Amino acid sequence: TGADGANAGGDAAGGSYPRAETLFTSGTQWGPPSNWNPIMNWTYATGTVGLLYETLFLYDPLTDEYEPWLAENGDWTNDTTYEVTLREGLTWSDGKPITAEDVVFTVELGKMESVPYHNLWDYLDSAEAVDEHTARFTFGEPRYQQWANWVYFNPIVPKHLWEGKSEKDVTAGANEKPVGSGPYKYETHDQDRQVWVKNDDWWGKDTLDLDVKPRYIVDLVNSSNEAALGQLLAGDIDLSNNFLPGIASLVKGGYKLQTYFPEAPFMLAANTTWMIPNTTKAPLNDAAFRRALASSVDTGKIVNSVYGQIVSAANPTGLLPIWDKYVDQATVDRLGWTFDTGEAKRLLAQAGYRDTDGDGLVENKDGSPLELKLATPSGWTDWNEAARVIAEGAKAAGISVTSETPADTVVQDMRESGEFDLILNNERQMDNTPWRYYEYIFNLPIQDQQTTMNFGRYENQQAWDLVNQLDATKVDDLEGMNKIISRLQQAQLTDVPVIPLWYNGLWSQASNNVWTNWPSAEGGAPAYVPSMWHGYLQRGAIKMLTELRPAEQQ
Amino acid sequence: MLKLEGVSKTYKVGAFARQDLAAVRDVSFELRPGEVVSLIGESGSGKSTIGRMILRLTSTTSGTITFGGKDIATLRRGALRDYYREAQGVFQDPFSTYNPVFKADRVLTMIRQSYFPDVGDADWRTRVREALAAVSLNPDLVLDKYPHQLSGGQLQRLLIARALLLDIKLLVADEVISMLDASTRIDVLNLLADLKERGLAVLFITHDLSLGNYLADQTVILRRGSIVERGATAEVFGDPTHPYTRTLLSSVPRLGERWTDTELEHGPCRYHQLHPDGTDPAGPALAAVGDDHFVACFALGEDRKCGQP
Amino acid sequence: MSEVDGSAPEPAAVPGVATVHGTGVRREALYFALRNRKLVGGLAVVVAFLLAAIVGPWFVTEDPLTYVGPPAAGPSGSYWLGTTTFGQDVWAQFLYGLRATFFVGSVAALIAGVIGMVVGFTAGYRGGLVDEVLNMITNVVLVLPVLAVLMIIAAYLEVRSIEVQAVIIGLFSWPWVARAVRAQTLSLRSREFVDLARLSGLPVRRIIFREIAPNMASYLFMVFILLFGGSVLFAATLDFIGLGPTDGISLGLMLNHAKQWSAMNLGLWWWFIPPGLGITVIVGSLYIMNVGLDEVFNPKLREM
Amino acid sequence: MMLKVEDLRVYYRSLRGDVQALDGVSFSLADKEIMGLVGESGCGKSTLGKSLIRLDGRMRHVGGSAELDGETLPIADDARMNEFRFRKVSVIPQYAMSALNPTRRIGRMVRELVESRGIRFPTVRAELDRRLALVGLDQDVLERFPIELSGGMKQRMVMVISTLLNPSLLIADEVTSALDVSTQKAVATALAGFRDHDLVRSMIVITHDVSLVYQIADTIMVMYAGKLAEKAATDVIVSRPKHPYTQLLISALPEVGVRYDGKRLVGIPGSPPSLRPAPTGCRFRDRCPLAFDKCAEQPPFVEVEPGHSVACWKAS
Amino acid sequence: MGRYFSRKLLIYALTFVVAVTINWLIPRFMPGDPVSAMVARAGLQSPEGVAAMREYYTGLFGFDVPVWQQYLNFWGGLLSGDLGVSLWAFPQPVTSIIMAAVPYTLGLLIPAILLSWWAGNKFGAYAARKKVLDNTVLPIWYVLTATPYMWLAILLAWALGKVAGLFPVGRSFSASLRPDWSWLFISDLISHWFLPFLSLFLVAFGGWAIGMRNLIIYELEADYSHYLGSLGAPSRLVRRYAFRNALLPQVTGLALQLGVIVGGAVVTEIVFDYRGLGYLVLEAIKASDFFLLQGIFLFIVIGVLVANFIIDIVYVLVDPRTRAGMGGGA
Ligand SMILES: Nc1ncnc2c1ncn2[C@@H]1O[C@H](COP(=O)(O)OP(=O)(O)OP(=O)(O)O)[C@@H](O)[C@H]1O
Ligand SMILES: Nc1ncnc2c1ncn2[C@@H]1O[C@H](COP(=O)(O)OP(=O)(O)OP(=O)(O)O)[C@@H](O)[C@H]1O
Ligand SMILES: [Mg+2]
Ligand SMILES: [Mg+2]
Repeated sequence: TGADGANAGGDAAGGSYPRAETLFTSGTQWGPPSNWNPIMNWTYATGTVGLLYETLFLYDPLTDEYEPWLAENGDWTNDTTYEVTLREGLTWSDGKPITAEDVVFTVELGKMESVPYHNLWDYLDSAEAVDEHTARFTFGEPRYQQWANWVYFNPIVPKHLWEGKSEKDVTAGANEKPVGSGPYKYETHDQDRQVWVKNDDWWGKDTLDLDVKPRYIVDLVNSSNEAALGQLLAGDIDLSNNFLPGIASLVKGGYKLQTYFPEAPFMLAANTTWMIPNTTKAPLNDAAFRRALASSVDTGKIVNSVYGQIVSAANPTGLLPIWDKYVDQATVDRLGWTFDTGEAKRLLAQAGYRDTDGDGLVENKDGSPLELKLATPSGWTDWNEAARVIAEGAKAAGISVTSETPADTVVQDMRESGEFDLILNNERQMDNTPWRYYEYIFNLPIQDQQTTMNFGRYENQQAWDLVNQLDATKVDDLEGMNKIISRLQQAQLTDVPVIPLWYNGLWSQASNNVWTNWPSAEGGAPAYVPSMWHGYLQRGAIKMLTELRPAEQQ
Repeated sequence: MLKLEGVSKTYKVGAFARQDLAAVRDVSFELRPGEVVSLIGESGSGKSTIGRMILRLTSTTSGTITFGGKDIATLRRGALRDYYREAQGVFQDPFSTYNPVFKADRVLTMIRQSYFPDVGDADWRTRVREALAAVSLNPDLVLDKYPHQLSGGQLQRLLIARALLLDIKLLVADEVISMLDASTRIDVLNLLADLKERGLAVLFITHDLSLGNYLADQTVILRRGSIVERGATAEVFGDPTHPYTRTLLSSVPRLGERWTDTELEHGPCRYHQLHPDGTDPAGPALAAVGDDHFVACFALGEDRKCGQP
Repeated sequence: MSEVDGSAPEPAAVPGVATVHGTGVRREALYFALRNRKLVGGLAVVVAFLLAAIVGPWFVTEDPLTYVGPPAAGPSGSYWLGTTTFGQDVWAQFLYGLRATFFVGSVAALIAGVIGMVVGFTAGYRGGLVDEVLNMITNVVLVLPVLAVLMIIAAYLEVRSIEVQAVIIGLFSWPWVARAVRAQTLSLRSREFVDLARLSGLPVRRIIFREIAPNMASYLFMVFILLFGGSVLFAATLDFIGLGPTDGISLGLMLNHAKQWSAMNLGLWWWFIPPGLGITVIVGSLYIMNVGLDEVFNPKLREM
Repeated sequence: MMLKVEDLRVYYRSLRGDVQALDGVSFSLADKEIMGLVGESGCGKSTLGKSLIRLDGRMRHVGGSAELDGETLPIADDARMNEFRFRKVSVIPQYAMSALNPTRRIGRMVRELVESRGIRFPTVRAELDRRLALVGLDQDVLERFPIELSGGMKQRMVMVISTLLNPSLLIADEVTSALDVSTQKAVATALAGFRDHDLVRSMIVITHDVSLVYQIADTIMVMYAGKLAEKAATDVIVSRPKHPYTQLLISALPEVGVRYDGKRLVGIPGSPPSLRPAPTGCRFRDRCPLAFDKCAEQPPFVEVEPGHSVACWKAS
Repeated sequence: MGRYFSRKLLIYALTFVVAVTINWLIPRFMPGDPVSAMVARAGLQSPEGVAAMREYYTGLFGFDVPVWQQYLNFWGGLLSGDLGVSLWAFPQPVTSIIMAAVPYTLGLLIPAILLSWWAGNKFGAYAARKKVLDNTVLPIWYVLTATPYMWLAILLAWALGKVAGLFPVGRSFSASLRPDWSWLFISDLISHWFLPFLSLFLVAFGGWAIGMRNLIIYELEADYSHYLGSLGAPSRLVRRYAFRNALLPQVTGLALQLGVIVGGAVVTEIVFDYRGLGYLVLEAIKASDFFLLQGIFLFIVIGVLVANFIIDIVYVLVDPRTRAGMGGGA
């Protein structure tokens, strides 16, 4: 486009990346790339895991299948022993071979308390390298679901380079000049970008017969979604994983843009947005009240007006569409709810909440004023707007809810310390198992600071036991899982510890200007998750890169 | 009644760098009831500063000013108000003495608010009429008017009337006539003379010697903050002793007498003629050269010759 | 003396400032004011906006944030300024926003004006040590980059209402007022009518407010206008970077929303042009009014 | 005859009609004459001075002419008048204290001024130094900024600048009124010295101080309310004034040695009339002790004796 | 003179101390605790892990010593150029992040300030000459100064960038370029720089032009102008003097306006996604990165103070009146 005449010359002129061989992405990195440490899985530079460091397996949520990656296969040799065999001919980018020692070393890093997967060692007894290609893990108390998650989520790091690192370096070090095993190597970075260059010696080329197409991947740091939209429209970005409001109208415009679905909801569902009531506070400690609140939310309005139809309303269970097979429809029909202000009013009245002062809003049972606050982080515009709609709906049903937008860190504090009435949260992504989902909802025991789960401080020992039971169920035992999950759904639908609202999209909009053959739901197109977000490359997105094709030159 | 003893004033000047400027140095004189003292000197010699110090509009740096035996520097709030009941001032520029936003007779109202809150309307009106009559102003012409609607002379007289309302004993008149036309001037001067007859003490500040002479019993000649000569008006004018006084006198433009006619004589000043060896630094600041006539010689103690001001 | 009626030009103490002289001048000022195109035009625009801000909201929806129309519709008969991506009525938001803008502008200007005047009068009239100290404080606040400070304060506050915003803007915009008022007071303080007031035994407060201040009335009025304009711009800036009120709507917030929801990329010009234009026209008219006033009060600038 | 002013009328535009500040003024000024122009405040002295060199924005030339050395001064035409300014007619303004550009060194300002009139500075440099010495200023004032000079020094500096090109006519407007007596004397003497040294041919000295102008002027012209009242040689005005206004004015001046208890002086009662518009007839009529019916008619300004003109029915 | 500068220096020093203290207070008074924020991000599940992380970050941010010592340490760090680590770009030091952004901000600000000042004064003086010109351009200038920076920026971005496609909008240089000193890169830099520069320039330009126009009118009415006029000096000279004298208050005005323009730069950068300090400000606020915010704030304060000080000195050097004033006397 005319706006970018400067880099029109795609030939390898001095300082520019050849446009036809470069993939520009955006939407993952919100600050400058600052570390390449795969252990710091919340801040590493986009692509550190997936492009550079690799996992033993890939897990494709769209097909619900594991694909061996570094591993050739992995098996439970008995109920408590797991053995993984690595492929032949794996090498680190410095030429050293990848061995079972590296795998064992990586797992043993978890013994450090501040490594995120430290809790692995709660149920793992030992890890040992049986031979160069085989590692064996012995579990005290097997948690099949968790382990299945671990093997595809966590990357293997090279022992020969990481051995001497202190705990600080492992959990907070920048790991500059990273050495990995993946299809890309670190090229350079700047405050506003991370550049990867193709690793021509990648083991996968021969072993998997796969080839990633872009020579360079430039991941751009964008401060705001609208900036990303501008660049996408200008053809400066090929893949934007930003939340771009209004994209629905642009997909049909002449911008050669594409989303996973050509029609609403356009995006795959990546996670569920819940409204979390603080179950330790009246009246939110009353399940009937929570249920009334749930019925008061006009999710349709949120989906259609706030999001312009790029999301879809959540099933009352909150289970993502990929988990449809776990939904117990009978239970949902019996216990579920839909938006119905009248029903909400009825539920309130039934539960004994009455409007005693005639302002149209109900009071607490003891007659004290009932005023709830719904906190969403300031600047999270879609949530702020959704919160406003929620408050509107609640008010219509007679519940006073006001939306407030403190700073992100404040919301964090609030939810960790439990000093809130209502918040929105979506911290569980599409995953290999709904166990992760229910762990989030029912996790016990309640701590003073709830850092990652069960922010609503909902206590239901029975449900938590079920969750643990689920964890200990083999991943291929669908029936066994379903039995437990059905009971969990029942618990969730009766007690409403969280109120699922809508499925946040796996925001992804691709431009066909330079690269084509993007993942899509349409027949013939590759069906992979189209996202560079943390954790998604190992969910199959890496294969998207092997399917890309350069656009026809005009 | 009013007594200045060794009064000095040092200003800090310069917007940023602080420098001392001695505007008044060691000035002493006295003012008795019914007496007019004229304070004469060139521009910047500290005349106004002295007047302002007497009225407590400016503080003194050293020395004391006593009024009726009381050191005025010690006066606070109520006492200060009482002082102003007896001592008042009128300033050079009648136009800037009135707040242009308000009517001119507001200066009278302010007096009433401060000093006569209890006086009834009718009573007050008669008092105002009396005071205006005393300065021969027609109340109908001056009351309820804005300052710019009145002439300088009217305004100046209104200010004097204001002072009269208070039944004052001391009036500091700082260049009250220099902004006025020749014809109006004389009316104001005559008015001051009448007040003096009524027993009022007036400190008459001017740089015009002929005007000082017209009115004053005593004359104080000031130069660069210090008194160079003082005494009974007749003596000072009749027998100017200090060369500076003589220069001043000779510079006064007089009708019927050209400047060139008076030639400045050289040689030692009269003070030095009388006290040829009067270089005694411990001696009094001003030496008597007549009954009621004192002089300071500025060449004293410096390697400057007399007669060269 | 002939009747002068202020025709002889008075040297102004500070450029841009003239003092008023009596009713004659007041009458004359009114005469010029009514004939000054800048003043009358500016005033007309400001008053029109003010009226729109006051009565406008009665004629539109009760809550300008509700979704009333089709999303992202251009200006039309039913939605004069079109709708936002959510289907909110931009015209309604504009009217409510105007209200907030006038509110923030006047409250902040009032606060800054009062602080600036108190500090300026005190420093100028008292002089000496008081002056030194106040001057020091003024200078310190003056060289602090206000936006940076306001950003920090705004970020610090959890609940930000329009009222709070107005107050914090007011609390940081006064130093130049203090300086200017001080300079004026210094020049007026040496005027003899102040001495006369002292000789009349008036207390300091009365001297400042009854003698000195009235002489600066026209100047203070202009200060207020400038403060108002500055505060509106400031508020818009804070709103724009997301440090504005956390509820309600203002013109700055409209711009903020328009930007956050990519109005520019989506081509929704009716969303981001009106609020900015509103601010510009109001503030611009105020400034033009200010020149007009300056010309009215200052004979040197008058067009004959 | 060096300056001849004929029926000059200059009005100020104002909201409520014109101020007839100069209303039919005719007089002449001889070669080498220093004329003192006196009168009450607001009688139009400055207006007369200004109208001979530069009308300000509000002044309107209504009628009349001025002729200098036989050449008509285009006083109503600002552009054409420029040629005469400084070279032929020059002025020492009332505001000499602030007449110098505060941010230029004086010497540089003078150079730029002179060069802007198309004269090479070196050609006047020597003359400049000579004149500085004449008024008692050091040469190094040229290196100073105006703020570094005292009022009297500035006054004299302006005097030097204004007369640098030897103008035929110099108008000095209230050059001494802000000064104290001793400085007044120095400045006034310097002024007379300029004429004596032939640096200016003739001069109009505007002041309200009759005794000062008596010291240096050859003739005195008295104005009253925008009209001429009397003009005569200095001594004549002081000792034998014919116009009742002049008489009252002179008699109201206190002299050194006169005391109120000895000889009580009296002022002129009343105040001058408004000039918007000016009253008909003799303008002094209301305050005049000699006024009679005829005074309802404006008396002409006529020569009653050689070199002595008066505008009063009683005098002619 | 020396006295003047020592007083000035005292004021600047005092301001600096106040600013630094406010600055130090930020992370201590702002809601949300940086340590918790970091820990929460790590998503640790085990309580021991959380405790270990907590301890680590508390030490890292220097919160493990008494408050007074934290304050002193802060000064120590400040004087040695150590402003701590950024949370937003953990674990990069704040100083290096700021230093990477500074060239862009200065590159915008310095030309915008100086050029607008110069051009505004020239045009203002020019317009003051002609009634017609004056009456037509003056309202335009007023509208310009009354324009909120960000709105003008949005308009320009939309009209010239988006609709007309003349200039790129967003970032400091094209994403596809590797920074080097090639012509390609520099021209790209300039094309990205132009619109933000223009919007800053225009708003400031209006203000200066108005100021100059008003001052010139006053100066032309000053006594010295009339005096020159009555000596027949051509209006060229009179105007030159008036211009020069009117420029002096404009120098002081520059000092007063500096803060406002810096504020304008912040929002302009945000609109254009220009990677200077303003952009960082927004990021730091959004990410509640107190340390970065602190650093930027300090940087701005120091910048403004230094600029003010320079202006103070320049002013004294160019205006003889202040110099005479400092020497005492009148
Ligand atoms: N407020 C002040 N601050 C600093 N210096 C002052 C102040 N007031 C007066 N001065 C200085 O003190 C000296 C004496 O001033 P003062 O006004 O008393 O003189 P004056 O004799 O009244 O002069 P004039 O005849 O001009 O009124 C002058 O040099 C003046 O500059
Ligand atoms: N700019 C003006 N606009 C309107 N009227 C003016 C203006 N300047 C002067 N006048 C009026 O013109 C008349 C003559 O003024 P002029 O300045 O000539 O008097 P003057 O004799 O010089 O007085 P002074 O001794 O006070 O300087 C006065 O009545 C005055 O009010
Ligand atoms: Mg004085
Ligand atoms: Mg005059």
